[in-house]
Amino acid sequence: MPTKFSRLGFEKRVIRPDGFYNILLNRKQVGFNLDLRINYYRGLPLSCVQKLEVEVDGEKIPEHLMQFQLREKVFTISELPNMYREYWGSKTPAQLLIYNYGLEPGEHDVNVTLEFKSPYMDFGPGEYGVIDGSAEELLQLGTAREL
Amino acid sequence: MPTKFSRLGFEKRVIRPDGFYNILLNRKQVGFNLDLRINYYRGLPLSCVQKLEVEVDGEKIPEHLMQFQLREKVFTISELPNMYREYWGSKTPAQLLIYNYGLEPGEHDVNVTLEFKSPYMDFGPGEYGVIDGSAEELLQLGTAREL
Amino acid sequence: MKNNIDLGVSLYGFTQRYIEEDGYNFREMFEDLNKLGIRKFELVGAQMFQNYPNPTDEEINEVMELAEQYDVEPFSYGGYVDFGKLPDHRMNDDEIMDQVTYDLMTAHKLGCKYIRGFGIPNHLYERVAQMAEFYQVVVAYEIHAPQRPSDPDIQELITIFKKLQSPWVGFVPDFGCYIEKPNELHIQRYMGLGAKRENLQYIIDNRWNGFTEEQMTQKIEEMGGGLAEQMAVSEWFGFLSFAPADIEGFKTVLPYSKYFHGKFYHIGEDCVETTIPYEELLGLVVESGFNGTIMIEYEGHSFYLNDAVEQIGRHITMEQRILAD
Amino acid sequence: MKNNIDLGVSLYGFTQRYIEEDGYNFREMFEDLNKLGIRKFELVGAQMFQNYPNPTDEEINEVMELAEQYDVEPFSYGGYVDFGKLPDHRMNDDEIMDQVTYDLMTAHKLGCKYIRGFGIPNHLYERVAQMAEFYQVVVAYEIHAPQRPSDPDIQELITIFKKLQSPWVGFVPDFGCYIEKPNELHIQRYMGLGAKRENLQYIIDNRWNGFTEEQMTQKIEEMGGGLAEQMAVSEWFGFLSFAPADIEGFKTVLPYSKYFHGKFYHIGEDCVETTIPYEELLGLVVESGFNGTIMIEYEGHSFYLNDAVEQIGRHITMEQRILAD
Ligand SMILES: [Mn+2]
Ligand SMILES: [Mn+2]
Repeated sequence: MPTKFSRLGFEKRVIRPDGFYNILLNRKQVGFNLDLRINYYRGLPLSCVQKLEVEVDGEKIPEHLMQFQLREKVFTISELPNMYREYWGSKTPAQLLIYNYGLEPGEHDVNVTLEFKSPYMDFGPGEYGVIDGSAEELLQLGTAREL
Repeated sequence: MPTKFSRLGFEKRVIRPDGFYNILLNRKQVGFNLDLRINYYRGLPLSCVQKLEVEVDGEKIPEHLMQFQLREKVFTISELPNMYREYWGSKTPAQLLIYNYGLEPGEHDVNVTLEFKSPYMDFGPGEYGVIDGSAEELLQLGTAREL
Repeated sequence: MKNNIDLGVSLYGFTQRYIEEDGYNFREMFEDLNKLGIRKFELVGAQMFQNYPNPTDEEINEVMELAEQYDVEPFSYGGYVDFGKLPDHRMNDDEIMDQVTYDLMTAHKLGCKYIRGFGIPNHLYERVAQMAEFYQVVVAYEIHAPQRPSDPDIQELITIFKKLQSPWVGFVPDFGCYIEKPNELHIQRYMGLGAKRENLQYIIDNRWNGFTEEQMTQKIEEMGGGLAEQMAVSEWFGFLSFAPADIEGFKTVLPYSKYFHGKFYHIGEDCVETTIPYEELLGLVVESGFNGTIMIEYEGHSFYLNDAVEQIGRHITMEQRILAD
Repeated sequence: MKNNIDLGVSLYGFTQRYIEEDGYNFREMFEDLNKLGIRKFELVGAQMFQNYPNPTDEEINEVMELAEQYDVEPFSYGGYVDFGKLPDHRMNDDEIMDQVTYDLMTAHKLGCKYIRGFGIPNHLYERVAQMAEFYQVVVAYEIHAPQRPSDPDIQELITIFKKLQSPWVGFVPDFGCYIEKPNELHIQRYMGLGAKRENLQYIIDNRWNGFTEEQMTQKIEEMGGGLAEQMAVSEWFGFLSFAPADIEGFKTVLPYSKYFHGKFYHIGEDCVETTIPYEELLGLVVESGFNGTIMIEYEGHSFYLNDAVEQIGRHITMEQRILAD
């Protein structure tokens, strides 16, 4: 049997400094943005996201402060399991918008827990392979941008 | 209390001759296309479609022969109730692709039963207003097109 | 005008041509605004964006570019919470907040200063106020028929607004709440369906004389009324209700009113509105010290007469006359 | 070559650069095909379309325009049935048919003559054959490791194909089924993780001497093996399994084979494949009278050596040498 958990070697893509910056609305800082990419060889239906959590400098972000944006649609984290007709492509960054009034300038320890089910690897009824797409990086906060 | 069923006066938009033609694949006739529009003052989440049936010349089309296309995504009829993040805009025709090897040239009696729930008119738990978007027309079959 | 009140037009008033004609779009509506001499407009997202609640950048850009070209201004955004769209449950608080945020995002992109709120429960206005402040867009609860400002839930909202002291939430009173009698066109429509004028007049005269909907239906049957009269009863006791205007209630919501929906169904050549007490209502608005916009909302497309520009023009004449006094 | 067999390259072989580099896209892959002197390619939709299973017209057009510009040809489309993507149940037959139809639509738009089928149960091939005929695209079941052609479900499919007599369904045998021993790079990877070569060699030599996975894990622990050896056992008894090639099985699927996946992981400078019996397999393909394409599928990106063009080049040299004999 293949192992049920798999993890590919593209974890450097998951979070990057060029997708990490404070967001402004009418020049007021309201939160920060974190781009997310998939650590896998292919894209996945958005419904495959089973777990998505973010810690910054050891502090967990409450789920209700997060919006998940894929192209021009915005989702709550909890509705992602229903989104089987939205596709998170292998080259498409998703944006996590986090309304926490933003982060201090400088370097931050960003820790993303991101787990997907593999939609075609079955290990019995309702049991699918799990892809670990987590990543942790020390990232320099970029220049703030208007949302 | 407002009446639970409503029907607006735009039923001439629902089916039109310019959206009714046989479809070809590699020049072989495989079915026909029927454009559908909403008879309402606004668009609706696709999940509001509660009933969609088509009869041509008195004969009902089996559901498994139909595909529902909205912009560049294609759906089965039975999955429409889950598609709450797809929006059927007030000016956007949807395409019904019907793989029945096509229709004879000439005029056909096309009868579409199309019922939506109104996503913001509630009449108690789980009960919503119903919009009757049905239409029946004698339509001239247009020139066949490659899919 | 002696005051700081101006007029806008909701594109919703152009519903008939917008829905019926493939070629009647933002450009044509803005041309109509130009004809009417109106700059500010309201846009109902669920009606005019083909990708609601998250319109594409392309859709937003089209509006912005044409608005600039025709020198018109997105003033308010007609929002919705489609709380019944989920397959398995009514939206919970977080899901509703999410919808509100989508509308705030869109209003922000359009440069609208106001959202016409719909479907947001009272207890969420505290969270709404915070999100509205983030986006710097006011979310205004629409008081719409058959609601009346004296209703307990509206009065409760006043208490909430008092407590919140936030400039980012408030009301948009719709003048359709103050319809005092049915429009002549409605009467004629029922007559066209076979109703007798005297029966209809009886319903009108006795609408508030203690009849329930069931009692009135029975009474009108006894008087020889048929299906057409029954429809009239159903609609006039329902979403086309009318009543002596709730003027005292109106006064209580004025301090929290951000803008107004100048709703109307039909107006004659003489430019006199016969069903809604516009003189009295606008007088109170001016008296309250309101500086802002009456967003004219023509709803006569329900008669399919294709007369929006003419009708809105007459209504503008009327409002300007009243406000100039 | 003396026969009518030609070579294509699956873009899947370029996975590492495609995933790691923002700027490595269809243009760059087609440039690499040009360098390799290859025209026909396979495209895995779930990997390279950002809107799968319904890629946008823009995505399709980009491939078509670049393919014309670089004179390369979409030959086969790598399909999937993501049967586990629904929130509440595994896809039923109708839902699976729908996915197959999406891939047929896309393959048709790309002008591909073949689909690599995946996840389609045997009993649906009759319906698949009809839809495939509509779209005039062949749907070929991929026989992929750890499956072997002698497996009962593959043999059942042969019976079904015999009965259907349809030219629109068949097989695409993947040569990865015939790996007879692990690649030296795999061995080195486990050694890098701390495994001893003699322990790994023991597992290899005794893989088919009656050990279950559990027994081998225990045995290797007794020999002093640690986590690295355990991983090797898990993978070599799993999706990196190897075994004496199922040549007899391979013969039975040849009459229904539409094209082949020329899978490989690594090939040395001498251009000799040491783990898969290509000479024997290609000999049988030629003998069967096959006229068509071997679609080369490099999978060595799993070693992250960024050497796809070099590796595929060596493999082409090998195949050409064998097929020229
Ligand atoms: Mn209104
Ligand atoms: Mn393969």
